[in-house]
Amino acid sequence: MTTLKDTGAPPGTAENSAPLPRPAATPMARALNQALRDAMSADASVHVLGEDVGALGGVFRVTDGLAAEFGEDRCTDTPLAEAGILGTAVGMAMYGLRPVVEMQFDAFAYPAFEQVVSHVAKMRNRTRGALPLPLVVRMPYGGGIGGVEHHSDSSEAYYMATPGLHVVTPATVADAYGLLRAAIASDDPVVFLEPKRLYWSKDAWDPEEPDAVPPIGRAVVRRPGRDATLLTYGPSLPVCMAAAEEAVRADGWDLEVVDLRSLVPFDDETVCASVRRTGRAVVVHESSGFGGPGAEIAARVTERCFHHLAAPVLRVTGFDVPYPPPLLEHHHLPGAERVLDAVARLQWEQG
Amino acid sequence: MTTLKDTGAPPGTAENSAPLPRPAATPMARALNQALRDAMSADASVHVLGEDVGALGGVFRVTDGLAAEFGEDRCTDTPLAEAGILGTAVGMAMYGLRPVVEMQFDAFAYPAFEQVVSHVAKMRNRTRGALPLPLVVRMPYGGGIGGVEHHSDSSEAYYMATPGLHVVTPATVADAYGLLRAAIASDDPVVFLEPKRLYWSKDAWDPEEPDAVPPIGRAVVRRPGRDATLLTYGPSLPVCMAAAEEAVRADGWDLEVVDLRSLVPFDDETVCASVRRTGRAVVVHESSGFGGPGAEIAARVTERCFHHLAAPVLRVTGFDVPYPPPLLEHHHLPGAERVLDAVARLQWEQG
Amino acid sequence: MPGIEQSGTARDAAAPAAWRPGAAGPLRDPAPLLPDTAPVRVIGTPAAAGADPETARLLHRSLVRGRRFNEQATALARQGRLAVYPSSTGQEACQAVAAAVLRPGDWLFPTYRDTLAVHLRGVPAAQALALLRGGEHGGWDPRRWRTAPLCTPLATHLPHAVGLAHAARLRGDDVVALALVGDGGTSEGDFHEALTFAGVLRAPVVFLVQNNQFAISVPLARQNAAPSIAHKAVGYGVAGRLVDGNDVLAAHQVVGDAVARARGGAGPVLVEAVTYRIDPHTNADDPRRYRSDAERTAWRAHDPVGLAEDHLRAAGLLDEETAAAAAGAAERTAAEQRAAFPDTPPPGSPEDLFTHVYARPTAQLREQAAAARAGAAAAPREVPA
Amino acid sequence: MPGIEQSGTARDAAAPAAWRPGAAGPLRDPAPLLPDTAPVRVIGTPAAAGADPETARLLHRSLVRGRRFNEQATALARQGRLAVYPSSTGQEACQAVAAAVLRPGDWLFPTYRDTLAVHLRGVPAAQALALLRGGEHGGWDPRRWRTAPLCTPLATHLPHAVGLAHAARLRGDDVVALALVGDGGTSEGDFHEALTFAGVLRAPVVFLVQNNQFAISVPLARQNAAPSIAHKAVGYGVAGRLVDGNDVLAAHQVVGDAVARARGGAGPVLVEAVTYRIDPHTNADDPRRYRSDAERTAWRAHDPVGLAEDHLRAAGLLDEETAAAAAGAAERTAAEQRAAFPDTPPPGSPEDLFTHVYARPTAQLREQAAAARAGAAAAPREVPA
Ligand SMILES: Cc1ncc(C[n+]2csc(CCOP(=O)(O)OP(=O)(O)O)c2C)c(N)n1
Ligand SMILES: Cc1ncc(C[n+]2csc(CCOP(=O)(O)OP(=O)(O)O)c2C)c(N)n1
Ligand SMILES: [Mg+2]
Ligand SMILES: [Mg+2]
Repeated sequence: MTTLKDTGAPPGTAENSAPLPRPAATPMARALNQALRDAMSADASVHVLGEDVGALGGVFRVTDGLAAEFGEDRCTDTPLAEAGILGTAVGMAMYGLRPVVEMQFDAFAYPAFEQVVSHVAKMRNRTRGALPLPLVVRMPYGGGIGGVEHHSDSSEAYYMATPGLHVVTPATVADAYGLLRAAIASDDPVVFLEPKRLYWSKDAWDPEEPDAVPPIGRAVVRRPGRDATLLTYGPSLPVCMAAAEEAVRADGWDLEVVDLRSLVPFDDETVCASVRRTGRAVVVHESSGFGGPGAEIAARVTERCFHHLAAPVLRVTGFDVPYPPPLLEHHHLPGAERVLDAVARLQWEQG
Repeated sequence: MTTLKDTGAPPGTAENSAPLPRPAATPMARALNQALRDAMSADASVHVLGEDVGALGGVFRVTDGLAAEFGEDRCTDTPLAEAGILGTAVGMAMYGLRPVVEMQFDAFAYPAFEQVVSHVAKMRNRTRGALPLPLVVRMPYGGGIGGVEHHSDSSEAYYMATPGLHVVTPATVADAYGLLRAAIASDDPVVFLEPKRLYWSKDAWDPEEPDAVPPIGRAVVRRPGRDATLLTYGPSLPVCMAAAEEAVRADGWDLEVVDLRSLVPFDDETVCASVRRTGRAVVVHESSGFGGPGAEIAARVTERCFHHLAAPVLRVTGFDVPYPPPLLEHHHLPGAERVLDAVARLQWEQG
Repeated sequence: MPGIEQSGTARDAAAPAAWRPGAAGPLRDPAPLLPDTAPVRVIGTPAAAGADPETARLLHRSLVRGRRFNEQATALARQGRLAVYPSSTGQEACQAVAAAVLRPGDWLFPTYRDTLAVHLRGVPAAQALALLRGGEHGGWDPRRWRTAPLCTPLATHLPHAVGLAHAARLRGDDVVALALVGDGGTSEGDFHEALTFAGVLRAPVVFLVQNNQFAISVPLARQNAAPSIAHKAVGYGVAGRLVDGNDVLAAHQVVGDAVARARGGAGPVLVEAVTYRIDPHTNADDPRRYRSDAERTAWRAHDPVGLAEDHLRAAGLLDEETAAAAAGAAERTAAEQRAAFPDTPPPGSPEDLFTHVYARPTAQLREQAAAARAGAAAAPREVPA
Repeated sequence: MPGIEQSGTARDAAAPAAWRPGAAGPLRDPAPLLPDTAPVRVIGTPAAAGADPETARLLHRSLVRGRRFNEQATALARQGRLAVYPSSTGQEACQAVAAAVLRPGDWLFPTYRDTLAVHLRGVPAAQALALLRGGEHGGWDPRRWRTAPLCTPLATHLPHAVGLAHAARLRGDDVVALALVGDGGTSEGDFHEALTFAGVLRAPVVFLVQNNQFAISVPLARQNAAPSIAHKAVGYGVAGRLVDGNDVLAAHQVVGDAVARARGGAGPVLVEAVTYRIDPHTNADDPRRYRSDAERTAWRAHDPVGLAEDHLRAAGLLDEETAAAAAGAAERTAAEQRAAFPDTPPPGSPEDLFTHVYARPTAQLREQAAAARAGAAAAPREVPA
């Protein structure tokens, strides 16, 4: 709809009382929905399946309208059995379809763990390339939405530790669309982690002309800075951006913020370039710290940038506890304050 | 049987032509068996269950003879369903028993992953201590035994990343016995990882008077050294010991070898004391590197010992690939050569 | 422990006769394991005449209380005084029966939808609804109430029920476990594995499926293609029973018989209770997207509370006193709920995150708890050389 | 695509008539889904007279080849020329039938024990046994042979078969998927979920359970308590069939009918073939620990090869030429196996570890491949400032 962009009349005139022609503010869930719709339109082999993805449009409405538009064979409500869903999708992919599976919450993907580890991650390798599995497993993840037990897990560490998968997570509306399209187009299986608490966050974004985004495997500097690097992704990106603004104001620190976007493959180049430049780094994520994503990130950055570092790479993460109940989750989730506390510990006196 | 230890006659006399009274060389599998037997004798609430643990004695014979000795209610062959096995064990523990579950191979524990993550790890916390789960999940893990697909996984990273579990793995015969007894005695759930390729490795060990071993949560220095620390566990301990011997011989490096024994809880004290002393460290394990156990170990050692380090903590691990077929596994498994190559990269010129 | 011995024996005769080469013996007769061709009903049938008046009155009172409990909890969720409420409106008969058929020493294994059954079993509303308030994951001491925590991951509690029942029998205790599950939950692998174990161990466990026709938006016909969920039982050597789950007398009889059968050592039972979820899946759900008002209206006419009243009235048991007592109990329940969940929840302490992860917090958790108290990063400080 | 449309329709009529309040309609009749009370047999029964002579000859030849294949592979394992061999000796009739009933366009989903079926389907021995040799995880191009890789994690391939059959039908292709599974494997959750999906999707898939009485050491009576494994089918709205799996004519008929039924759109079938594993679980197993020689001897008398010979002899079809042709084919197979697995396996290249993990190796894997070539630590070097 280019009409929205240019009515031909000058802005502010009676003929054009609409606001300045700019993309509307679009929530992330809407962009994900558009990505599925566009992928299904573009390629008849793309099939969506999962619990409640049909008439209901998914509990987060990410598949809203797809069954109506493409029919129930293309967007299919399945029985309630996650290993069955993913295993069926594996069989569909073996036959040449491109299934996109929705897991209702990432904690409810655990019953499918064997399928993920023993088949999804290994089928291409097992068959020496003869049987690639171009499938996407979408999983809402993370907390901050007041969800009761099992509704706020962050399980990316499990998938990162499983060779053969790509693990991707958007933090912006443009990335939600662009990375999901890229995931569906990928000939490798992709675990696509959707930050639940950003589903209704909005960016200016035009569904008719979605911005091109860097491919899977690239990290992006969301805020350039000179003093230290915050390495983060998904739901913690806004936290880090806020922390960076606060850091300038309160302490005069100019923090660089890197959005990893793709945990596997990992963009060593962008990440290490930033850390070498700033000489200090903090990894921030919601997932528990011990054995979590930040462990790998801190370890590999240190391996590659050791003599550039003025201080150890620190981690600000969820604690090493089961995700707490809603009324306590604010204690658990890394906020800007905890990020800045870590930045303050980066041994500035020796810098 | 103290008779073996002291016949009263001087060694070498006719009355005592048996070899010097010393504990016989015992394979690790035998010590594990003894630990189960002794725990079952000591505590009637200890129950063993799993696939083929009865008449067969387990595919590795670790439960050999238990069904005959304690009856099929104490050592029970279950239907072939891992979530069912572990879930049943959870229910037994809820009633006050102390179940010891055998998973036939760690890769066949994946179907039980949801039970592990959503219940085993969380039940105590969920019930504010009212419903502890004193259960042990024994899992043979690791490669090097020529096993075909799915028989050589190293899945400790998944359990390490799951708060609420203890994760323990012996590397010596004495620890196999002592740590398993401790695991069964623990009021917390323990994932007990048994290094398959050490099942038939032998140490001098007396089943009648098993050595006391340090508790769960303590690491042990297996070889003191001054120049660098090798941090390892389970199947890689012998590799590191061999590397250390070779290092003295070939390069004159005196390497300290730390056997972690308990991945959760982690013994920061012992590990950091060693690394601060030597100033250099290499983590060695079979598990894939990316997102693997070594990531956490390297990250936390660096956080705590940064200014003592002359070089980044390096990792020598399995590659980031599905475990290879038997004829190729020697390429994958970290051997002494790769360990020494990493040691050589610890920036000695600057030390 | 006949079940255990049975399997012990079975090892020697490695396979039943029918499987032996050349053997002509028949299979175990499946007929006793198969459900009737229509759900068992009592109310409005000749069988109603035989119903015990006292039981009918008690069950009716539970239904009235239960309906009010659901309404009040839904209101609390709307007001934000509960984080969420998955209502069992329409399913009160199943909830009441689950509580009624158990002895104090038996165990109940509920799902997220079964707070009412938990409350009717005796657990105070403040505890029964604590998880749904959002302040904690549990709410009550499971051993004190012999009631497992609410289970959210579908069907994962079913093997727990089997294991607990098995353990109790090994100990020689007279304990039956009753596990609740939804129609959707029966598709999960854990359902299958639990039923398999129950059958082989002959554990004293009863599985009560509340078939409320939907798993969120997915109707039963999309969930499985079986003639009925109760037909699944035969595949495990378990008895399958089918009952009208809105007919509280029928449900009480069938589930009660099942519990008695399990208690008597005759093995597990799978009961399918046919019912309907009148309310949305939770207060956050929009059922207009997936079902018609007409369907809901039709089921409203087969309401468990209404049916019970029909019965009491027909039997001449619904006098004013009975009605007033039921209404009074219901209002006391609602008042208890309101009192338990005031507008402002008490502030939780960050300590709570760390205290019960392990028997004793690890050194790392003690460090993290200190950081949480200070609102600080948990990042450790390097110990100086 | 009748199945899909059926479920689409079902959404509108949200629940079958029997479930509606007040509805009196009967359930779907379970009888057609239930197996006979004894395994179907042909050889030695009047039905044998109707068997097609050519089919009987071909199946017999496959059995003789199959027996030899198992013996040779076991010998290769003993010699260390295979890493391991899970023999299907005693189960050759099931193996032969699985290969025989499929058209080239159909798909076979084998387990680790089904290399013989894979080979009889046409896959050269060198490829069929490659995984068990230990040089690779696969062996053949699954799309070329329409045969999935051998599956080791039990029952996990069953949903794959459902998904593939479903996909083929969505594409309008005439494809049936035949999935093999053991008696033990039917206890896994994935079995349940696959059957559930198959029933709801009405996918053209046949599940063939080779009930060989044991899951390693665990006898069937410890595995489940059902009257038969075939009785599980009714719980999924799937047809259950029970057949003597050592009677190659009976198995051919029952499995062939099942495939025809699935192909015709009448829905999935679960066939239980009753058989016996004569050899140890694998060459590394010690069956004396869990079963008696007497039992094995009894089953030896009901051997599939022997039974087929009985039939051919009785039907006057076992002339010298037939016997010689079968023996000759068997020896050619064994020779192919020996040639495929010489004493010294070709050295594998470390490259092999990295090439097929992803469509294109990541930067990290390229780095690691280089390290592996050099026998070096994969530890990265820091790029100087
Ligand atoms: C393993 C798992 N998968 C998915 C969910 C999400 N979920 C919660 S309730 C529900 C529907 C359950 O339906 P049913 O079993 O019929 O019970 P009902 O809600 O109707 O009482 C789903 C899909 C879950 N809780 N657990
Ligand atoms: C998920 C899983 N658990 C355990 C195993 C280990 N295991 C391999 S074969 C086997 C027995 C299988 O028995 P059955 O299904 O009857 O097949 P059979 O070997 O008799 O052909 C077991 C337990 C496995 N391969 N996969
Ligand atoms: Mg339901
Ligand atoms: Mg078997």
